[in-house]
Amino acid sequence: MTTTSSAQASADHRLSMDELAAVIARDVPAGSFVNLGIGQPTKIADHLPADSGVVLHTENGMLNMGPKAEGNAIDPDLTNAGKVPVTELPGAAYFHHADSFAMMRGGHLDVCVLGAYQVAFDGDLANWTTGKPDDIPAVGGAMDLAIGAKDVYVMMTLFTRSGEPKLVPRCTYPLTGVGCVSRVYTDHGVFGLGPEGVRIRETYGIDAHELAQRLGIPPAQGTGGIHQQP
Amino acid sequence: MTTTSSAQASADHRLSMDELAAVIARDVPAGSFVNLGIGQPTKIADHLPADSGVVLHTENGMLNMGPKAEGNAIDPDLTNAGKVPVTELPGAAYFHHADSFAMMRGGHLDVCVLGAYQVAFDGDLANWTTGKPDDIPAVGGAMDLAIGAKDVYVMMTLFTRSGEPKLVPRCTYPLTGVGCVSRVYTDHGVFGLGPEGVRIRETYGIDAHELAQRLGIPPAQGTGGIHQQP
Amino acid sequence: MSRAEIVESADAAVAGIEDGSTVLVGGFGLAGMPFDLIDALIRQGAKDLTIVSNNAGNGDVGLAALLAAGRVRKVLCSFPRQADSWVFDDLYRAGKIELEVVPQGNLAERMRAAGAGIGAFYCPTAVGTPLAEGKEVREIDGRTYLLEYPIKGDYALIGAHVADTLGNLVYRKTARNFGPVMATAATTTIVQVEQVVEAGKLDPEAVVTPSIYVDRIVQVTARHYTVQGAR
Amino acid sequence: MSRAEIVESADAAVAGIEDGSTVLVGGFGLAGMPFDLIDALIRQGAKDLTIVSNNAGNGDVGLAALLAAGRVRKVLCSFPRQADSWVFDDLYRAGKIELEVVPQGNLAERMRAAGAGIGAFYCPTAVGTPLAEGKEVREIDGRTYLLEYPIKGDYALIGAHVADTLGNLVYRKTARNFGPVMATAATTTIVQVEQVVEAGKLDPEAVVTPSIYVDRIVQVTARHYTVQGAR
Repeated sequence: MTTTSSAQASADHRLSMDELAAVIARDVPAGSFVNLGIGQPTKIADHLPADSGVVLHTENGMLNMGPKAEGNAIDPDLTNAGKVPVTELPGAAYFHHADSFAMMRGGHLDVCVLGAYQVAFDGDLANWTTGKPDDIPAVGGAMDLAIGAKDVYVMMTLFTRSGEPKLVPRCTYPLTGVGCVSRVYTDHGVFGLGPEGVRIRETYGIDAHELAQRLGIPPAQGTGGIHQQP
Repeated sequence: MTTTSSAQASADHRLSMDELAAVIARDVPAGSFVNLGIGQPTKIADHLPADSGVVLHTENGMLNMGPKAEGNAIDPDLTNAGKVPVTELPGAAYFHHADSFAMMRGGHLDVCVLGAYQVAFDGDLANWTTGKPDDIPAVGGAMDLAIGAKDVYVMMTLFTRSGEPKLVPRCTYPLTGVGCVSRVYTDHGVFGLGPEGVRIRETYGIDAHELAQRLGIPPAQGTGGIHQQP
Repeated sequence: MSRAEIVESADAAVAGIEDGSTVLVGGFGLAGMPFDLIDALIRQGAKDLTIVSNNAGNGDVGLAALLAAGRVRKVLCSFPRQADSWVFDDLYRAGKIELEVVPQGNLAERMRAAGAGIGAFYCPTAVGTPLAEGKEVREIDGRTYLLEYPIKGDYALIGAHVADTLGNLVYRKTARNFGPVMATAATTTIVQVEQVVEAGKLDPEAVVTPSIYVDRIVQVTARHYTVQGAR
Repeated sequence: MSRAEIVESADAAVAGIEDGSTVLVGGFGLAGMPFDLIDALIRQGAKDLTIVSNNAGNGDVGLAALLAAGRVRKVLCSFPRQADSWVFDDLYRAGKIELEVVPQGNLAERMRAAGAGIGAFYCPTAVGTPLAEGKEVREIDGRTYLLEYPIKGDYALIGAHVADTLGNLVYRKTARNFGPVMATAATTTIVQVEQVVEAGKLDPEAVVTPSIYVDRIVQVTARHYTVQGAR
């Protein structure tokens, strides 16, 4: 198994979350409607080109959300889904929660980027609870987002602190959505998920062969078997 | 069988539709939210006292509709459900069709007044089609209104031109709604409908005894048997 | 990508509508009807269309003109028969057009469901009536409901009052009617407006249709008609 | 009758709320939370309440204060656990409060269904997850859905920006969140606003909650807080 020709680029080092945010920002189609999940994915906004025309949605009821508010611009009535004060861009629109989630559930968003505990090779997503007995369950809009965009990307570190892969043959954490993730962006590489399985698109500081092996991606998936059927 | 004591008033003549509209206007609770059906029921608005505080709903997307527009006030973008140009009162609100019918279906209107071909003693309503083969079926909002107000009143002549009663033991025309009418206002009298059956509330130019007989209202319904159980 | 496109003409706006499409057409009677888009659709030539609209045309303009041009196979609407619906009436009586009558609120709610990703819903309207025939019935908490399915459009043609350059829309009075719902329920939403303004000129609190639902916008001079014989 | 009543104090606004009521409480975190109504409800003393709200309280104000006062038996919400949800966390870990977690969009849509007279609806959210347990599953057009039922409130306590004397409401920015939906879903809707204006002063095109949904209004000076530890 060698580096697949489907890998578009690579870096000689594992990416920081900021660098990864820039990679994702590059892949967000110009002019698309995008929801950036709470936490790391919000960083992506900082890397979108000024002329990208990307319109950000926040599920608490707004389109064309602007950057985080600072100083005097802080308005407690204007926050993102993480409850951080944000700003409004020209052409913004406000709507109530039922309308906001109708927009998501109806498949009108182009892209949504979420964090995750685990993603399975078949696109299953686990990102809402560890399922531990002392973990107070809290789902928020995670399940709505998981099924509510044309493309769901995940942004995460590829391995846990103890070195366990988070892109796995089958999720062991409770699921957020079934078969919903189409792409996984990690510090070690980018993966496309689809009916044919996992496809390594880029790698960072590791070669695709080693990466496939560490993750247990079947040879028929991570390699040439895929890009022969474009 | 004699005139029931539940009859609140009576007139010595059969009422005109305009007089009937005034009777209904008197019964519409002050401050209530009301939808007046296309045709005769729209006349009721002319008889509401200026200080009634009644707010009129039109199902094509407006609350606090004003009177019919005349002359320069005609705006093709502002019509009632009968597509007649109307006006807007201070405190009006516009909304789209899904919101307007959610308002109706959700039971938020206090009263709706509809015309009818037939009403059954148990409150069944027939007002949308004669069911004749050459009749192009057209329901509009009739079925939504029939099930969409806390109280559904019917305003109609009590008899057809050929003298057939329109308040009947059982509708022969296709139904608009089941058991939905609570009161029937006619040129010959006003009837309350409920689980106990028909109750004659007022008569106009005919006595209650004769009216009950012409309509075939069972004695246990039209008479004292009812008002003994308030 | 999905950003709304502002086009130069109504003809450009309706380009590519395929034969056999399901087209949601806004308006309640003639209020809010997208006359210029419909005229362009007649010129464009798409046929065998299924039209979803509250009425089936009034007088000889708008939807009535599309029907008269013989492009419509089927109409889903709540109220075809009106004092001035002679075009539809003749086609229907001649057996040249199919009709599915849907209660007005169900028409709106079924399109809302399509736009909101709801698979089906239990609705109390029409229970016990001829329009309940063939529908699944369920009792919930002592009340009877019918199961209603979404109505999705390939295209929506709607009229609005003002658009901004991003595609946000506001409407005018009761001409709002089905526009906002249809915009959510179609794959491609095409809007004619009286005015296009810069993004930032519309009050974000008063936007009725957010830009995400709008695909193509054309600015035209408004034409207004009233329904003949309305009562 | 059903015309909205403008009352003199938050205490008058919450009068009569019974023990055991289901109360819908607006706000997303602290944005849009009706602080004065909640404080009045604490003074009023109703207990054994079921609260439906997006969160389960932040810091020590608003809903958190109601929880701390021991008046809440159960919370239906999407996201109880936050950096500053210490009041709820302690009650929950001590077994002193029940929790039903509902995905945020389902919370909104189930209340919308209650307000819109929909008996139940098929929703794709949460399919295949632990939150699907016990729910009816149906495949429609190749997609899997869960059957979701309405959430109806006895009361809704919401915050809005301006009301007119008829009861029409407008909101401010993302403080709008659940207010408009909750107003439709409760038997009695109680609203605190920053300002009451004469009927006719609000733009009828920009009214978000029409007066029909509003029962009691009180004007109070707005208090604003931000969520601690938001990220």
